[in-house]
Amino acid sequence: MAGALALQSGPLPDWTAVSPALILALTGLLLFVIDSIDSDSDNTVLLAGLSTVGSLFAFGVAGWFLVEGTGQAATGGAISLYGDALVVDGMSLFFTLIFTIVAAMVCIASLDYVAEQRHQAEFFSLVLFAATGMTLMSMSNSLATAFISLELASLPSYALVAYLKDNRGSVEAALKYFLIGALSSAVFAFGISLVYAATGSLLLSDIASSLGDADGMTGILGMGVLMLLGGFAFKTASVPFHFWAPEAYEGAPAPISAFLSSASKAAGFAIAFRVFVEAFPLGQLPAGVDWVLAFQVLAVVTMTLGNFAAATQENVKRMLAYSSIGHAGYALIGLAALTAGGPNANVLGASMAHLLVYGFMNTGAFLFIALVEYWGVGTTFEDYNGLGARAPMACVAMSVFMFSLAGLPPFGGFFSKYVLFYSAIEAGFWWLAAVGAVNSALSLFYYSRVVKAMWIEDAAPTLELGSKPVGLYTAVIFAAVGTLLLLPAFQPVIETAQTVATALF
Amino acid sequence: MTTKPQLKLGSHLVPGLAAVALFVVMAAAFLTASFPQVQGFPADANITASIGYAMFNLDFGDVPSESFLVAFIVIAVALDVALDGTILLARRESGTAEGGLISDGGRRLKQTLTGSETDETEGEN
Amino acid sequence: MMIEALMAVTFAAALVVFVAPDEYAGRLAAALSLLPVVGSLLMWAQYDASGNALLGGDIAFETDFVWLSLGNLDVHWFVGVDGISLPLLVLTTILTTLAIVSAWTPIDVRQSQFYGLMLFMEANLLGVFTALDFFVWFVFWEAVLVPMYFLIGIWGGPRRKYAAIKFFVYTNIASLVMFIGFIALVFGLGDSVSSMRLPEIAQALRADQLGSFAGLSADALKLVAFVAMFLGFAVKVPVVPLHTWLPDAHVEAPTPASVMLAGVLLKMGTYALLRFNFTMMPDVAKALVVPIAVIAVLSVIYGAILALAQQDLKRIVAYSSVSSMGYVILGLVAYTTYGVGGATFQMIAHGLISGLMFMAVGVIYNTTHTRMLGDMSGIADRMPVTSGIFVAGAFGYMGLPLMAGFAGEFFIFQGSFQSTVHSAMPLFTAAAMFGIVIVAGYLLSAMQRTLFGPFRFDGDYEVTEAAFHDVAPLAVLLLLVIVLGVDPDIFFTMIQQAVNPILETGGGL
Amino acid sequence: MVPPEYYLVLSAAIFCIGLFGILTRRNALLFLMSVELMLNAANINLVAFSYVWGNVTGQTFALFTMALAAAEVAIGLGIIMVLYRNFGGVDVTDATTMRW
Amino acid sequence: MAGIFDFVPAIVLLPFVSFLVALAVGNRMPKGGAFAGIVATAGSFLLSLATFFTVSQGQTYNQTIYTWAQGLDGAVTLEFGLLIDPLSALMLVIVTLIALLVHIFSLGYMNDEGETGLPRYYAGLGLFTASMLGFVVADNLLMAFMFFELVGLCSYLLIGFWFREPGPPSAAKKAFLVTRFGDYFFLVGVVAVFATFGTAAFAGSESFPHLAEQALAGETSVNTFGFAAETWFTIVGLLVLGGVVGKSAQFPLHTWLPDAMEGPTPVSALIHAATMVAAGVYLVARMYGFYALSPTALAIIALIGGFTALFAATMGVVKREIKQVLAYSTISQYGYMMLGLGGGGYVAATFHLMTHAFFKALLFLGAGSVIIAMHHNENMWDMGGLKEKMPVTYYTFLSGSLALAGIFPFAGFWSKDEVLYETLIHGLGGSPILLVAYAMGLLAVFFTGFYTFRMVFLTFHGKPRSQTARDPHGVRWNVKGPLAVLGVLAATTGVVNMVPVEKLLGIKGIDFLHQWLDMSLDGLTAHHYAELTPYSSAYIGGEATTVAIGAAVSLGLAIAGAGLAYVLYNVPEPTEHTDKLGGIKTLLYNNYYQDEYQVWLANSVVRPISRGADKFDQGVVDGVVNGVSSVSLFSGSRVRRIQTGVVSNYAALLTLGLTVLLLGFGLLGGWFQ
Repeated sequence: MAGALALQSGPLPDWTAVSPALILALTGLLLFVIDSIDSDSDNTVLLAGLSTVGSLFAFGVAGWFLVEGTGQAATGGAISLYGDALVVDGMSLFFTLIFTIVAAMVCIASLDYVAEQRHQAEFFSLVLFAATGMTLMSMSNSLATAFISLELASLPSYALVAYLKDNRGSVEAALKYFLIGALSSAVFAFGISLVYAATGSLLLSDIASSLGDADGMTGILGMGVLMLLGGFAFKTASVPFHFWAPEAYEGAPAPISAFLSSASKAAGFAIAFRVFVEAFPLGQLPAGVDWVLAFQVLAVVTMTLGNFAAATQENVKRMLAYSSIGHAGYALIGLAALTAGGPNANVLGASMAHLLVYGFMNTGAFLFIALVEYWGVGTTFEDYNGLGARAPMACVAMSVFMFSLAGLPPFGGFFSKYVLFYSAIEAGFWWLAAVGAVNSALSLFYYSRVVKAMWIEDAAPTLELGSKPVGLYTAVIFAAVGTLLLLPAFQPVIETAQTVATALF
Repeated sequence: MTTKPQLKLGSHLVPGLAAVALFVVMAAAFLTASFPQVQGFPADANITASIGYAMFNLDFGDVPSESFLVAFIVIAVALDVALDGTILLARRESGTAEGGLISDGGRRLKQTLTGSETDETEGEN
Repeated sequence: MMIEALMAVTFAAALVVFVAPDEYAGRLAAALSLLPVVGSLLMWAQYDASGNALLGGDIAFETDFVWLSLGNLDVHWFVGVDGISLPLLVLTTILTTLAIVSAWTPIDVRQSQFYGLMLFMEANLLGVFTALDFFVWFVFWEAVLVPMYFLIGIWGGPRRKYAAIKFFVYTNIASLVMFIGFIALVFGLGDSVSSMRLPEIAQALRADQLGSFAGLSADALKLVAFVAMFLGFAVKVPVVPLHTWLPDAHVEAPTPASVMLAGVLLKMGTYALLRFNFTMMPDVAKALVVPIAVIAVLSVIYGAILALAQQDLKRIVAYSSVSSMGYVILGLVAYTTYGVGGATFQMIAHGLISGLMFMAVGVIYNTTHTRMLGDMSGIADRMPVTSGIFVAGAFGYMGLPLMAGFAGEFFIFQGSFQSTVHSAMPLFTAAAMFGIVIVAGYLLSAMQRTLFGPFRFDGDYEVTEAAFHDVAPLAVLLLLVIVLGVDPDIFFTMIQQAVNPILETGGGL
Repeated sequence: MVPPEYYLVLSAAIFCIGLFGILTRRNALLFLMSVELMLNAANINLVAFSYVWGNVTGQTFALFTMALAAAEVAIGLGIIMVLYRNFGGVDVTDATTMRW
Repeated sequence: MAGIFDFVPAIVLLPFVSFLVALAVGNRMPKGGAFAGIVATAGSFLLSLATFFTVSQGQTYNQTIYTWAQGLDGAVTLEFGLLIDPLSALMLVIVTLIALLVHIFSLGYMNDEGETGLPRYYAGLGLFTASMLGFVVADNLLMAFMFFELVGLCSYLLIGFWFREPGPPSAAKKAFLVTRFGDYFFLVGVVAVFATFGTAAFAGSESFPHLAEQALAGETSVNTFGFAAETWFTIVGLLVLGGVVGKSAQFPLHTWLPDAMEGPTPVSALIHAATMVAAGVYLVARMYGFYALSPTALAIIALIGGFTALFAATMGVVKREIKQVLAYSTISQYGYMMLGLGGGGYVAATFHLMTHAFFKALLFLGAGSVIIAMHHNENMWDMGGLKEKMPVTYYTFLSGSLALAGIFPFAGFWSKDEVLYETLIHGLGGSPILLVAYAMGLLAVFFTGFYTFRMVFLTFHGKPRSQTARDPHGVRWNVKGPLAVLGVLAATTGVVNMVPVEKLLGIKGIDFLHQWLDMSLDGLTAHHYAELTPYSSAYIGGEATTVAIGAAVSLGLAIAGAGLAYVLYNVPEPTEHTDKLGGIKTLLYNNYYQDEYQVWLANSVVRPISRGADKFDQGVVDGVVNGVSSVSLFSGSRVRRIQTGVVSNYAALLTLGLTVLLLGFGLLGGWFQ
């Protein structure tokens, strides 16, 4: 206890390292309070502004920490807190950046989206609590914390998906999301119990150190590991735990889809990275617990299924949902291409960098959908016909997202995907990269359909757009600029990602 | 012909076979495992107290445990959130619109958002 | 910094035109596009380097600094030109300006977007031909596709959407295959290269520093990479049987886009083949000479036979492009000064001539709104100047001496006939040369049916001579074709200087 | 103490019974209950192996699992309620407007 | 003597300038640019004459004047140069003279007839003349090829001059296409020459004929692509010959020439009689040193020549249009030249080339005059009795006809006789193939005499058979002038090479052409060629006897043919006697169905192949492409069916997936042991 509260070398006490999470949680509570005082508050600007500011503040603090070297090798390594239950290191800060910036974009975009809805304060507070949960996930250093923070991230998400209570799509989405989520969390919990059974510990480091004693219980351990993997697969929407994703993303309010498909997915990866790398380090594993192979299988199946299913969708939002599954497959390469003694930090860092870029481009894409929903245009490709002529700015942004998601060069998505495949090849898994590349090629087809619809097809004569909502526009343009800037500015991103990943090994 | 009690089987049970299969796999793994020496608890240990101490990251318990302080706080928040979310969902609005609305790409939302004042109130009815 | 300035000016011009009002966009774009023309001509005038940029020769207008470090491989911003890329640069700038002028008449909606995209494409094309770092090159290479996709998709013909997406996906998949092949090579080189700079990679490959990778021995890796890259580039060229996107794209594309597509974009494929496959891995190329030569001959003959069957003027020219680019492949695989140099020269020549032909077809189409052979005849009666230039261009396409096409083709024939890479090269050459007969067959038939004979036109449009600004680009192109045909040394000397180091044998015949 | 594998098999059985329920029943509430069953299967392991390993980590965590189960049920009930309002029932297979 | 040879380029450039002038400002010039052309060709003619006289002083000129493509690092350099030797000097004079006359004649034929598009016409003539002259002075094979092709272009433009009618464009296309087919082989030959010798120069110690000679003698080695040197040289020679066969309208690529009569008649005179078609023969003469090395090539040339001579002459017998007769006679006469070249009669062939240029130009222009008179009706059966109405035309035409038929002492007699004579003696000297060719050539003489005079009698004699023939349109000085000049030449040019007279009467030194052609550069002289050819001579009872017999036989046959024509057609009301030939006439009239089979090849073989290829391309090649995308999309649409929308199914699949995963890894990891 005393140690936990002692000052680190810096001027701030150790516990301040979790301040991004604290800021998010406090903002959420503040909104809670506002809700309690005025339960029907519809001062959207205040609510959205507050939550955006809170997210950005957390983003700023996390960024500052990252730059200053908090929890990184430069200032004495990872900061463990509260009996090692939490750990703040470069990776958690890096992921916090993703969660908070996505949260900020979602909040500012929701300014317009929920403007006429009830219970706005709850909406925003739930978003912030979910973000808090994600941040904690990235900091979890024990399976207990991991499980609980995962639930903290999930529970508000279920409610948020169902936010449009009298919209059948929203409700159906929430139902499926929740049911699969509950099932997955049960599997996850069972996995934890099995790991505990095999190692007698929930702390990641302790699990790692007692792996050697688990000789006779390889089966139990392996089963536990695979079930943990199942829990994470649910969060990252990876096969076979992905079934909720298409419906949840399609049915949910678009900003929430953006939030779930970008931030929540990244959170799943954050916790997966840490748990597998820390608790089940390669080289110390007993034979028969080959989780890398499992991730390879999952990565290949996930990206293939996601891309193939996306290719034939008629509904843009659903297409994006499947593409999101496909991207989960790419990101899984970060775990699938690990080897004992290989260039693991590069692989993992590449995956992290991809998730960051993905955070921008995918959030942007879903927020564009939100914009279109706001206009009431419809959701199919045909409905998008001729949008480019009516809303050129937003459509340019959307084109940027699409091409970037497809991995075309002038955008951030190209670099991140390239570096990801590159590092996979570097690690010797050229075939993973090849599968990824083939899928990328296929993905170009359906992404370009959106672009085609917007720019090339002629608009229906009745197509009319309403006003240009400030919040949504701000968020979309911001995401587009981010996607673009991540091309020239990719160097610091990948450098940071790979440096912080190094600390894990 | 004698009548026997019959198990009502139907196609709806088929998916359950997956669960059965899973059980077989699990049992096969569990039954072939070998286990370490059971350590057990000291006879005089106060388990409940130990659990309590563990929750607050206090090192006073008879039986060692990992710290659950963070988990404790986080679960508090989580319960809060669950409550909040449930209330959000369960609260019956003053008369929900008749019939459900299909996911329509926001057409309805548009009406809600861009409609006039009267439309707006009606939309909530 | 000349190249950066050139690209920056072009990008800036694109942006300016994007926001210009539609009614001035065409004029403005043409005026602004003169800047890169002047710039590239200035570069040509000042050019005093020699040798191949990839093989240790001088690099003119060079810039090189680290952009990104990835693992052990740095990405450099590395641009420069040599005797191979400079002519293509000049071709690009000139053709873009002319294509923009030729767009004044047919493009009547969303002009500012159209011209903006044209300039944006030009900027990226400049990047393709100047980039000497693989990564930078690839970025530009892919970026070229995007504006072309829109140009076809928005301003194209009735089936433009199908054509655009086919073009886009087909060529992108090809890029991907090529990309994988190249990256595999880079990995195979391992520590012997420290960056993605093409000269470094080319020299390491030629110095036999390739190691094994992904379970493939160095030789096998080289072969696989060569084939992958060849296929990738072959789609762009295109060679039979990977050509089917081209007729669709051409037929649907608006005239100026066709001009750029045939004139410059196809050359990206052969340029890349030369730069990558044939410069970096001459041993594999020579080992694969028979299949490559067969493909080349097949492209020439098969493409020409297909052109013979077409009823649409633009399709005829499109297929004849397939045919003409087959010569280039044949020249490349010959590994003689005249073969490879001629192939490079032919890129320029065909760029100009096919541009001319597409423009001429476009001018007729602007007036008649049809391109079908059966829909008209005796157009020369009403459009004498256009028809005259059309005839001249067609003869240029047929390889009439003292026009650029003959120079390119003859160089290639000569180079490949005496090539020693395989004893059957003379036979392949002779077979490919038969293309000059078929090309005459379909172009003459097409002209006979459309331009000559009694005037007949069933459409509702009045057929009159085209406006001056429609004909002017044709005339300029024709002039360039003749100038290059009379004095090929304008480019051929610098091309040879750049090409000879590739040949290892020190030139030879 | 009974051998640990007995607990394991028991928990596996409960887990699979819960799963069986999920797979075969269409009522959302039964679905929820089945999930509870599965979570409790985990708790059996945790408590049992807490004793095996001689620490209370498992036992403590089991408490948290229960709490979380409660939170999950709370949210779940909320969702089932809106499901009922929108689809007029609690059959999970009714809500199939989105697919493929 | 920095003098005249420096002006040789001007011979070529002057007509080229006239092309540019006519094209650019022809519309604003009187007579549509005709004067520019006349002035230019006159200038060229004068310069050619000056050159001719300079050459006659024993000077020759072989100089590179322009580097077209500079080869670096040992690569061959491609250049343009001038080779002025007696052969080319002679040819320059012929071409410029005829070009000049045709320009003048055109004033009457085109301007006076009120044609439109005259600037285009004169531009075409100018470019044509320039191209032909460039070809003539070329010092290497590549340059020759390039101008050869330009000549082809001009023939296309000029034949298709009346593009508003359906016929001329089609004929123009055919002309270009058929000659292109020949040129394909020529181009392969050019490339092969470069690849073999590293040079394509005609003259000098580094020229390819010289190198070939040395290679055969074993004095140097060249790349013969794995063949024996002689075989390879034969192959190369035959490849180049492809171009010759095409341009000189030899069997089987002769079909374009009769069609080409669709062009204006002066163009026919210029292109098809005197110059362009002569290009092929000239080319063989130009590189005769190379052909002479290959007996096979020579034999093939002779056979082609002899066969074409006979073959075309038979077709000329039945034609109705005056220009058609002339067209077939042209083909036939070029057959003689080929026969001469193949038979070792280099001088004889050149001689015939020259005389034919004059008399055939004369005949075409005469026919043009008739056509003007007949208001552009070309059918001889509508003519008759024009002798009285247009005496100048008649007598000059008669002069040309006598020359064509080879009647003593007109020019054609001398040259044709020498061709046949050379072939005969070389055939007797141990080359039986030549005797076959000779026999065909000899037989053709009879047909020539017949069709020539059939034409003359039908056109000019008898009674007018139509209204226009009774009241023909008059022609002016610009038509008569050229006719007169050519009429004189056709009658008299034989004197330049009266070998039979020399042989029979023993007068030495009147074989001027032999002497002239011997004045050339080393290795290009007639003597040298004679040494190179594989032939030896044998005689029937002595040289003089052979000369006499040969001359007598051919003259006799010619007169017999002419006589038959006289009997049959020199009547007031001639009837078509060739109808008695029945099926043979049909065959002849349809040109032995040569056109048909070529059209059949184009329409029934090539077209269906191309259509089939197109179907294949659309269906199979593109089908595969589209198929791949369809299959991908189809599998995509299948894959997404997993997502049934029913959450229970999801749970089941999830469980199944997990179970499979566990089972698989359990088996792999040995959990169950």
